[in-house]
Amino acid sequence: MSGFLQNTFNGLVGGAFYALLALGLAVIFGMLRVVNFAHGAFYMLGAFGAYVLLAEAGVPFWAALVIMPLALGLLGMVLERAVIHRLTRLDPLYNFLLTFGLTLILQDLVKSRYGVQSSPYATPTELSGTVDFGLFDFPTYRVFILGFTVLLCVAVWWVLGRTRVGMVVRAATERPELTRAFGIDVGRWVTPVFGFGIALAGLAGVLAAPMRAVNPLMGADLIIVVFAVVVIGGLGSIFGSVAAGFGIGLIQAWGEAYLSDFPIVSQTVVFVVMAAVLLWRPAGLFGREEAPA
Amino acid sequence: MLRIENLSAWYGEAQVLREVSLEVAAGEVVTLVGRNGAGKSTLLRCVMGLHPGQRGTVSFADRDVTKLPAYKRARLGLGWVPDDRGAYATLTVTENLTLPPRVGPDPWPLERVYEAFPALYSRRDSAATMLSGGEQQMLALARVLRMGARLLLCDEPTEGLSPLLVQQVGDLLREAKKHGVTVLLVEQNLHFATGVADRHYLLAEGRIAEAMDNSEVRSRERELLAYLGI
Amino acid sequence: MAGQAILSARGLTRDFRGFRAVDGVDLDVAPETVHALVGPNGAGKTTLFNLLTGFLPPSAGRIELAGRDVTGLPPERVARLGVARSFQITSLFPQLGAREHVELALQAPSGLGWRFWRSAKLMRRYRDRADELLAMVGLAELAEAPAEALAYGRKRALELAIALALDPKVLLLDEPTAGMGLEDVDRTVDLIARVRAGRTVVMVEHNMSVVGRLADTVTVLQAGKVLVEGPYEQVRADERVITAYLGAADAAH
Amino acid sequence: GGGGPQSGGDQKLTGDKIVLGVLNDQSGAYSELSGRNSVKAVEMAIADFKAKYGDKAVTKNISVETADHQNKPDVANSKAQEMYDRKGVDAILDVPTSSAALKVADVAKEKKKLYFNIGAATTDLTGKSCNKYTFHYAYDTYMLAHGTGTVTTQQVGKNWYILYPNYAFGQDMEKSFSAAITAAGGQVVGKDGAPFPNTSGDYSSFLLKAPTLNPKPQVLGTMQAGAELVNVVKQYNEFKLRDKGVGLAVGLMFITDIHSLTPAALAGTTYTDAWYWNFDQQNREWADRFQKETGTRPSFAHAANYSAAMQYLEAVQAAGTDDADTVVKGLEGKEVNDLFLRNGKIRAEDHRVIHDAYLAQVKPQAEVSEPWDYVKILKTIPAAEAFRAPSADCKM
Amino acid sequence: MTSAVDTPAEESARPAPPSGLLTVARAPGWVRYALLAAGLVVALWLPNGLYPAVAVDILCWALFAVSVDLLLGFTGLMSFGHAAFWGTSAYVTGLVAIHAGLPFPAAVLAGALAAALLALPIGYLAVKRTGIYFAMVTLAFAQMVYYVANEWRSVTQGENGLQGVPREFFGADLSDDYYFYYAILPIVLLGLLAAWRIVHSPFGRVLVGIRDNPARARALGYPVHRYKLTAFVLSGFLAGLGGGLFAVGHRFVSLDVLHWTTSGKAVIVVVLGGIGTLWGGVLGAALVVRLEDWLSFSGFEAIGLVTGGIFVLVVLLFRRGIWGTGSALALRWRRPRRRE
Ligand SMILES: Nc1ncnc2c1ncn2[C@@H]1O[C@H](COP(=O)(O)OP(=O)(O)OP(=O)(O)O)[C@@H](O)[C@H]1O
Ligand SMILES: Nc1ncnc2c1ncn2[C@@H]1O[C@H](COP(=O)(O)OP(=O)(O)OP(=O)(O)O)[C@@H](O)[C@H]1O
Ligand SMILES: [Mg+2]
Ligand SMILES: [Mg+2]
Repeated sequence: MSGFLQNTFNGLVGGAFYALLALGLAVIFGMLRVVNFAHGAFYMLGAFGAYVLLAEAGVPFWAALVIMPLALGLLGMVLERAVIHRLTRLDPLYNFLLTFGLTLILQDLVKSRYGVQSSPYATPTELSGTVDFGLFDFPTYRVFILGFTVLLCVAVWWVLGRTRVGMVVRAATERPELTRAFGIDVGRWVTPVFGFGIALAGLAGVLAAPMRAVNPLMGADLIIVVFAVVVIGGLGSIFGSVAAGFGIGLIQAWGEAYLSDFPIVSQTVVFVVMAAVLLWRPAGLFGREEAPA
Repeated sequence: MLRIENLSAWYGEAQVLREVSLEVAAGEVVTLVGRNGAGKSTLLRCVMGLHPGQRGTVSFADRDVTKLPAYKRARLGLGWVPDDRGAYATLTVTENLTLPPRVGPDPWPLERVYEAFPALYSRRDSAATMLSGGEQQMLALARVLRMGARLLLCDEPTEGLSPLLVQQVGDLLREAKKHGVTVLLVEQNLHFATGVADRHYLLAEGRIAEAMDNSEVRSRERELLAYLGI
Repeated sequence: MAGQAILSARGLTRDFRGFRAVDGVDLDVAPETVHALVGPNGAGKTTLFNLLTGFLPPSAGRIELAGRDVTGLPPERVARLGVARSFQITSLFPQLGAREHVELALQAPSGLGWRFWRSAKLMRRYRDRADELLAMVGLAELAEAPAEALAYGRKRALELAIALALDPKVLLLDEPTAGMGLEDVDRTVDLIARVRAGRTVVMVEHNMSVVGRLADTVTVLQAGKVLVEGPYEQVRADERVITAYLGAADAAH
Repeated sequence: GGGGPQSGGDQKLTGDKIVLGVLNDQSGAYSELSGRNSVKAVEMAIADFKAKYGDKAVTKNISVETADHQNKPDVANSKAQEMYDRKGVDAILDVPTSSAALKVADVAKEKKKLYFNIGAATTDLTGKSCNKYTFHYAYDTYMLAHGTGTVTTQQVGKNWYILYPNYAFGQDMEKSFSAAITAAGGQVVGKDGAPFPNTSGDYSSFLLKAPTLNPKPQVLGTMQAGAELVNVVKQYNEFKLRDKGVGLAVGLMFITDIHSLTPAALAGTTYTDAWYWNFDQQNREWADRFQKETGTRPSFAHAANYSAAMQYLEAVQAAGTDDADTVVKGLEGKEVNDLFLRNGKIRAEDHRVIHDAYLAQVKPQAEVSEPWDYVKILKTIPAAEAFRAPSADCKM
Repeated sequence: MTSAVDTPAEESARPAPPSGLLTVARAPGWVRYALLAAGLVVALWLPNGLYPAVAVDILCWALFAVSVDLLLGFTGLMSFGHAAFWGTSAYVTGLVAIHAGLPFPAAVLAGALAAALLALPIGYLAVKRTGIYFAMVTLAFAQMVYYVANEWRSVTQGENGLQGVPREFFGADLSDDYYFYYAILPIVLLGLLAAWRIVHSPFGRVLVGIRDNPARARALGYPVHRYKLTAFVLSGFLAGLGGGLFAVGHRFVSLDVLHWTTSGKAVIVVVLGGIGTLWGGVLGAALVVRLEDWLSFSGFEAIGLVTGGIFVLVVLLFRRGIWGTGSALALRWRRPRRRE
């Protein structure tokens, strides 16, 4: 029993990363219709940034948790202004391709500066203990991740779904010209949202630094799983992405724990689920059938 | 209220407006008629500040707005009802209505909008592009009324509306006028136009060919219709 | 009449997330007639078209085409069975020329479209017929122009040519004259009057004069239900239709 | 060392020059273990060779060609062919990544040119894929498992839980480890193949399971490499397995991995090393030279590249020709001692180059006195023991 | 602008078609023949000017790129998982060649057929979506194929790769890449011809129609999903042809052929060459393969920086790609400027 609970807990923690990344993707897609291939690269930059801050300036984890998302958010905003924004009127595929190219560039930039070896990063001391849950104990850091992510997802969902901010940004993304004609300064809204999505990726990266290997390629394969996650949840659906993220995390953890003789299961389960969802509900579990592509 | 001087506009190398000058006084309803492709929609887009290739001056409420970006013009009280109705797929009907900020002295409260357009009320939580063609037309008009715009730029607001609704739109425009709203109306439907407007401009090949008042239009209806119908 | 109806619907219903756009509609279209569908905006006319042509699956109800159950068939199958439609909002292939549109339509029933190993020059066999159709709708000079360069009224005419190219038994036209200048409206009315021979036409139209000139039967929809059905003059005089749709001071523009 | 050219013919060298080719990963996961610094090491060997023989050298015209195979076997394939055919390369060195390594062995065989593999671990190079022109230097999965498995079982604990990445290398390592552990009187109480590649980067279900096994394992043997190893170790520490009495042994670790994880995270961990820069004075002197050239400390792959280049040049010098068959004959069965090869021998049967290996243990942070000095050597494993006996699969 | 009332589901918001389409077709006949002749001459000369192994790679990649363009340029579907077909064919070709000892063209054919077979279920699921969804779905399925090949070691040899794929051809000695190049050139030309034929067939016309307006095509009676699926399978076959030749060319197969970066590279090649131009893909293949070859000897470590950078530039500045830009310039040069 306690083993099952522990595995469940782990699944949720693993899922938290998917959820955070999927959330950022969903925010950007839902608001700007851009599928950001470079999301994994920004996740990597978040983790790497945390390392560089610590190693070269002695900035601790907590500060990095604030600084990196801000810095990356800013970078995201610059990017949006400089390039992404030029392509929003065209087929969304162009932005997909652009961010793909960007991924290669970002990976290589980090690689050529810091090499491919994983960089050291330790768990902050305040969180390095374990929490006793009676039946089992669990690393404090994982508990922190889970709580933090859930809170964040709820907050984002509320802001974008229930406040004027989300509405304006959706409008601005869908029809920038028209929206301008209604008295809204589009540039002022869209750019920060893109930055915000990137900041979420960076945040996930900082959170990952103490428990995952920090290296230039850490986001490369992950992002494809996250794509599958958002397709399952319904691209652009904030709630769907988050739910699918946690769900896939759980399934993978259970698969790993109870079907450990078949590693193929935990590797491909996300794609199998995706295929099933496509057959049964092409728009994703929580996507709207009418949602434009 | 609105003054346009020597306005020219291009799409790439093709010139569609040639030195157009016109004026709309406060509280007036003025229509712009012309064949398909005469440049009527382009003119409205120029006034709104949405057309990149333009020359000439546009002033609104005695203020030169030629250099202002579109969103600032809107904030001064310009309201646009685009020819494609401009419904947002990603926003619900209510969101479509509440999206623009209030800009004029007399913005309609939401309740009043829904009272005037009960069809919209019953669909208030649907995505706006799911509405029928006519419902989208109502939405576009309702939206600028809720903004409280002082000058409405209406691009064929009756296209695709049922006869009953056409009458209602006419009533709405007349009522807006009573409250001091100015309207520049693009219309194919002469019958409707003469019902609501004070004056008319005929746009042909990118120029103002004629300015007429209501009686003149009525007396020359056949001739005009034949002209407009190609 | 139900027995001979070429197109009929029984209890046709369609819900959108709890909103019922079409609500238990019974409809019988007699062969070789022009049947007009009118009604206030949002009454469900376009949705009904989408149901009849397979673009939307119905939530409930049954559709028969010449006695055959076609409920739930995908649009391409319905089209193959002889039902052609035009779209309320112009729907063309922006990069293809006008003639190419018609050729594609002419080719559709033949299965030639699957021949990926043959030359596209094969499609020349449709050229004469295509030019004929284009001439019919007044587009003879514009055969080469890409659709995106056509003016709005021309696009509507091309829509019509495409639908005719399918040589359908049943032709469904969604607001064929919307956005047309007066002369084009006349031309279109003439055209429909000409092509109706041997065909059944169902049309959605707000322009009552067009309805009056063409329709044998008029069905008035309101809030997804059939309000009144009958010949034009009778429907037009109906009290309920006047309050719901036409308005007191009938504007016969 | 051998003397000058045995027969004075000038045309004994093709084009009167020797070209060494370093084909390895210069941009990917292995670029730091070998990469461009391997090229530096080979250049150092050439310089040393020229210094040693001066005017007596077979030629002064010795150069290095290098290419990046990006860890892709297809790239390795074309680059290797191009090196042999167009760039006049006489011997290719390094080639990490097993699939690329095996592919290049094929090319060497076909082109009848020499190939010294250093970067790859697969025993197939000296097993079923062995050939006359291919030599396997440095290490292999057997060596890694044998040393660590035997000594750790004897000195740390008898009960093992093995976690391996489920692919050829990992499976190989698991088998070799299990064999070594059992032979040393230990017991494998559990083993699991983790997905490879493991995109989620999560190993917690395995790490949670370890302490609950019965009997409880005293050692967790992880066969993951590179970034995956880093993930395992980070999570090993997170779940506090050391505090729960489960020690850590690592199948394959490079000094750069320790640097990534910090000695603190790994203190006490045992693994087998092929060479250590701070082992003795000779190594240290060379490491200092290397650091001057490159700014960093050498990994064993760098030292092995140096050695392989040197041994090849010596063989050409001795033979007086770069004719591949002659050089191979000269190398086969040769016993050598140099910077890298201690008690080394180039086995004729399978072209395995055997040498002493070392059981290393990561020092506690407190004992780390200078950068990169992360381990102490617990035991030297004699060459004869360190490598497997020639395999019957190998038919030259 | 469009209302979902008329065109339900996502098809209403189809992406705008890529620009630059079919521009070359309007070039006069003699220009086209001259270009064709020039292309053939270059193809015949290539292994004399380039290292033959590189020339072989160019041929394989040309087929791969054209197969991707068939979908992207002419059906409006961007497959970001075409490595699945290229790679599957490579493995099947390799296995058939090793175990059945067939002449290599037969093995390649078997591989291409296997790829087409795999394209059937993947395509069936993928064509349910369009635009960016399609890209993500194909990407995910390709990744799944990758994992399966990775785990199925008894067949694929996993990480080590399938070694020793023979170049059997009735005993002829093709071990030299120079001769091998000429041996496969006819196959590649045949494949390219097939792609050209498909694009310029009645079927190709329907595809372009579907790309521009799927709802309209359905109303004409064209079963859109089945057309797309057919195009997908044909494209899978062509990709497989390239992949099979690639396997024989390198005489071995590794997991890299299935990796998503391979799919990405194929798209890069097409975009660089020019979407919807067909021959642009061939040009792009030649450039990218040559560039990579040069880079790996150049000592420049950041290959991704260069390829990524080129990619970003192309997407931002030359969306028509080399071929598209070239033909647009040529057309403009012929008719200088339209009068106002
Ligand atoms: N995006 C565009 N690119 C190029 N030409 C355009 C574009 N939009 C409009 N035009 C051309 O500009 C001219 C004026 O167009 P405009 O839309 O202003 O006409 P209109 O009077 O509103 O016509 P309608 O009655 O059909 O709405 C037309 O000839 C049209 O073909
Ligand atoms: N996909 C959809 N999702 C949700 N609601 C829809 C959808 N399609 C149509 N509706 C709703 O169904 C009702 C009927 O729409 P329909 O388009 O059939 O009207 P119509 O009679 O054609 O009107 P008009 O004359 O204005 O074109 C409208 O209220 C519309 O909002
Ligand atoms: Mg207009
Ligand atoms: Mg309608």
